Amino acid sequence: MLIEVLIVGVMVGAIYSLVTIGYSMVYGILKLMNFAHGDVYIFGALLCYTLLAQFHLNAILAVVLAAVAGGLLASLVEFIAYRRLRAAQHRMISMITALGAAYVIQNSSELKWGNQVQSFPSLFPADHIVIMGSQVSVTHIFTLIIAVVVIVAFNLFLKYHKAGKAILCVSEDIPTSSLMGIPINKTISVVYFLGGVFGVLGGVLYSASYNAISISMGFRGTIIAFTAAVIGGIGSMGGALIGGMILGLSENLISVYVSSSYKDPITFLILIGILLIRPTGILGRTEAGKV
Amino acid sequence: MALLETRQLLKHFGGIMAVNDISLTIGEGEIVGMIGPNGSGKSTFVNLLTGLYTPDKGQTLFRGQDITGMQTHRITSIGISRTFQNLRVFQNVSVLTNILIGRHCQIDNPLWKIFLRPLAARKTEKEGREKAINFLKLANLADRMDEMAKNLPYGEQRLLEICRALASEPALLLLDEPCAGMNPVEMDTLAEFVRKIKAAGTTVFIIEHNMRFIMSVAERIIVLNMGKKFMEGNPKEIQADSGVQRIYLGEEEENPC
Amino acid sequence: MLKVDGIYTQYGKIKVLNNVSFEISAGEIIALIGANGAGKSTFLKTVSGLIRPTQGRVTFMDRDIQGVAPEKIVSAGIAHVPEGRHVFARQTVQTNLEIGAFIRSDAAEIKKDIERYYDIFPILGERRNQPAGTLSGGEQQMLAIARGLMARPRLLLLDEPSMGLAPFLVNEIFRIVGQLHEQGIAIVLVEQNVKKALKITQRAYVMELGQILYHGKSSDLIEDDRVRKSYLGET
Amino acid sequence: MEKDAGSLIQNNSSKSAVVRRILITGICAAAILGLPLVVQNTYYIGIANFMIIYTILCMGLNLILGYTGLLSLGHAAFYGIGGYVTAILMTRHGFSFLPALLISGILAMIFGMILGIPTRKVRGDYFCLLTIAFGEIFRLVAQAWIPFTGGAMGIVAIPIPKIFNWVIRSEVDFYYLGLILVGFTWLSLTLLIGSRFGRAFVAIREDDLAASVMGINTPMYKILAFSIGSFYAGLAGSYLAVYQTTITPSSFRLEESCLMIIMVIVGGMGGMLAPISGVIIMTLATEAFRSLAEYRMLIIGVIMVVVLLFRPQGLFGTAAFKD
Repeated sequence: MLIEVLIVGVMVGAIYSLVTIGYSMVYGILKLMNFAHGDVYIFGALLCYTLLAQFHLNAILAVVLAAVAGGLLASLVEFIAYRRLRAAQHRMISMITALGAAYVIQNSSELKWGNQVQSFPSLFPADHIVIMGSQVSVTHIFTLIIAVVVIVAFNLFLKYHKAGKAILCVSEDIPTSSLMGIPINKTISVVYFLGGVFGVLGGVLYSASYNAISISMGFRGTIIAFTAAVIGGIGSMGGALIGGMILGLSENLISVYVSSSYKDPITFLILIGILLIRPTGILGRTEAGKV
Repeated sequence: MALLETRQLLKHFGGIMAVNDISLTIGEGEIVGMIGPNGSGKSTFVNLLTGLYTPDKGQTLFRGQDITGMQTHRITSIGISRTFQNLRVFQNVSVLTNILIGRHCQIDNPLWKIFLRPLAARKTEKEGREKAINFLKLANLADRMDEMAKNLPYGEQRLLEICRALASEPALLLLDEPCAGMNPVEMDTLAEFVRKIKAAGTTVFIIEHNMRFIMSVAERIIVLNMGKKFMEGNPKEIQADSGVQRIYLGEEEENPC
Repeated sequence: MLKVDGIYTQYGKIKVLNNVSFEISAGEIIALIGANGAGKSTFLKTVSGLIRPTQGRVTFMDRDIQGVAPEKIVSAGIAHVPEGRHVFARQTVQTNLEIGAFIRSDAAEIKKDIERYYDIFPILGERRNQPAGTLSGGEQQMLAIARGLMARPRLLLLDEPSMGLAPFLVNEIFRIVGQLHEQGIAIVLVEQNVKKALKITQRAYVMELGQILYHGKSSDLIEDDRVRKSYLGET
Repeated sequence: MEKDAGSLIQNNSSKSAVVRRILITGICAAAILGLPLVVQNTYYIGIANFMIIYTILCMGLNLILGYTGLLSLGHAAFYGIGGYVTAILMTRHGFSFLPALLISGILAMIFGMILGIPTRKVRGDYFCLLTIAFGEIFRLVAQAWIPFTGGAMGIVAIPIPKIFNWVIRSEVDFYYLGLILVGFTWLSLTLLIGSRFGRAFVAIREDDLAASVMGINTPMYKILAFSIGSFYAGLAGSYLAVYQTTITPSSFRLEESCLMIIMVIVGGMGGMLAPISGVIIMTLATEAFRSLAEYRMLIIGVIMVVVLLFRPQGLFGTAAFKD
């Protein structure tokens, strides 16, 4: 029992990490709470659902198409709702436009797909294997592997590719990055795009492993990304991983051993606790203000 | 007794000693200036005095009372008021309201009184308002009191900020680079205003980059360099000192160490 | 090479630059001096595109560049080493240098350049895999200069390279600046160490309250009492 | 049109202006009081009653957001606390309406005080996140704690309120009850805003640091603004409970908090009466699209983005956000 819970927890944690990475990156660069993140991810996942269930597309093709669409939507949101506000405006304004954007996406998705829970087709064979005496579904194993591979690949990209390095530099210091010749607006669009892609991947994996999808998962996705990012230290890649894992594991343990209806309130409580006790997160750095 | 005294004040950020062992006194009724190149610790020093930073070591005494580590709003309420290097006037309220906010500690209206004795509270407000207008008259801003602060020209906003600090009726006024961004004409107005403040009995402590201004206004000047007190003296002595020239103009000779 | 013609710049309501004109030819080294708050850094930022001037023209190699985005100005050949160094503290020394060459795509040459700067600044070579934030102030300054040079600029804008450094490092930095000049890069040097700056430059502009007060040969200005006055006030 | 907190105690306007002002106020007051005499259709009175609820909510939120500059996305939770407290007190403990109303307000205020404490430590955007988390916890707990809150079905059959001999039963009765609450809210807030407290709030919004240098104990004042604003939300919730006779968690979703925020912003932050215009505009806008109920959040979302992009100071307000 425990082994199974832990494996599912790690899998959910890996998905959460994937969703958090994009969120955290955006925050790292623009210091903007991107409320639309979860709605982009659920939009992509629903799109993938339609492609699979209605058009019977090849699974890989459907996932790629949905991820690209989610990425484009994310960069579109940035272009319309945030870019104008970036220069010398109060952070709160972009927070509210972000919320507005979230509602627009959520509501439009709802008009298309309704607010019912729909059954998401399986992407992997419904087999089980036995690990240390527990039955573990192959779906969970595959999901975990995919999430880990994507995360590792992205980290390698950031570390070794020129464009990845540029993203890291922009997230540290925008004006100086522009002095290096890095095109700032383009980089930010790319970051949003990648955030959307990873979000959709996470959404698809999550829906596929539970065989269910509904619009209400969008807002939850945003909150999960927030919380995981804050736990690990917002803006930090390693932090996104740790935060996602902590959240995925604790959520599954709570559902199994306490009650699934308290799993979300407890997630929020963790968020409040972290914000009060260590607002910079576990791996976060404190930013020194100057008077 | 000195009005303000610091004893071996020390503050570091990471490995950088921003303020390193500064002891000084400011006497009642003086105009004291503080100069030093960029990064010499002047602003940090003022922030230590007003409680925005807490010193790592040392003490600040105000009228003999230890105020080290006291919260900013408490320090203001016992009589130290300040302005900021980068103008911090409340932009979206009227000029008069700026002054009234400055008089926050002087208007004695507790919360219960506002709800339970509204008329009495209103009377206190009115008196506060009249006093506030008097402060504006000091800086010739009284006829613009209903204007939004952001609509004033830059130089007047700087005067308004000083007025606002004065409105709390401080014993000691700290001006952090009051000339920044001003043109020569505005500086002359400012110099005159500072002398007026002193004549009215307020002690003034000024941090400033602009030498012409500080030399013409301050009676005594303290020079900081790399977080330490380098020297202190009257403007003539400071200008003539070869050490100060070296700080500002650099070394001519190659110095192996 | 660079010609600045009557620019005005302001931050909100504060007028920082007031009709500033300036000129530098290829290979020249010029000091820009003046008391704090005179507008020197703002001037450099206006040239490198971080701030837009409200009026006036900036031409570089016969091309108008006022109001052009900073990333394009780098490609045109101007590198700006900002005041306070601004190295990317979380990235390694190596990455900082690679990012300095962002506009270039000649991988082999970039590698060579990096090695060259490791030769010039051996301490950077030793620490190539350390995050730049762990370097000392002087090392960060060297890194910032090397990073600026990685773009192979024709004009280098150096803002207060000696600030906050110990005296022996100041000498080191000045020696390096001199070397760069000998390699044919045009340099605008903003410096608080006036005497040293005047020693290694050919010409100098003196700023006060957002204006150029006068300019002339550096060797003449060293003895000029006006310079002393603008720093220490009138006696 | 440019007004600020200080000018509320205006006394040097000319005689004729004062007369005109009294006249306009009188006409408005008469129109509002006489509305039920002219409009007989209870459906419209019902809409007016919801406007009244949002007016109380938004006036309280305006103190928090417009005057003090704290972005709270948990206002619906305080509204809900008021609703549940009244529902529980009246259905299970035999309280009459007035004490239940008062206790609802006070409990909401106490929760506001507790949630306000972190404002001293936490940055603006994190604080916003805290309020979201608080609001969601409130709603989820209300949904999950069935024995106490009735779960998703909520609490039903809340008794008809009575104030002394006045039985409040019809839409029109509730209309006047609402007006009394709005009047109380407006009067008490006007007194507060016109005082040094109101100025302290504005100072914090404009520049936290400069405010503390003016001798303002900024953390304490933020908690004060937050808890007082929540008090009014508690009153509004209490009113909602007796008006609807049922209370369910779905009335207190994050969307409600967003709607209140957008009402305050559309109206223009930082003016006493400005939120009312936001309430009217937003209620009418969503009411006009009632047949397209599923578009409601879409419309609200679009308005949020458009207003903030093009007129962040609101349609009628002056207090723009400041960093």
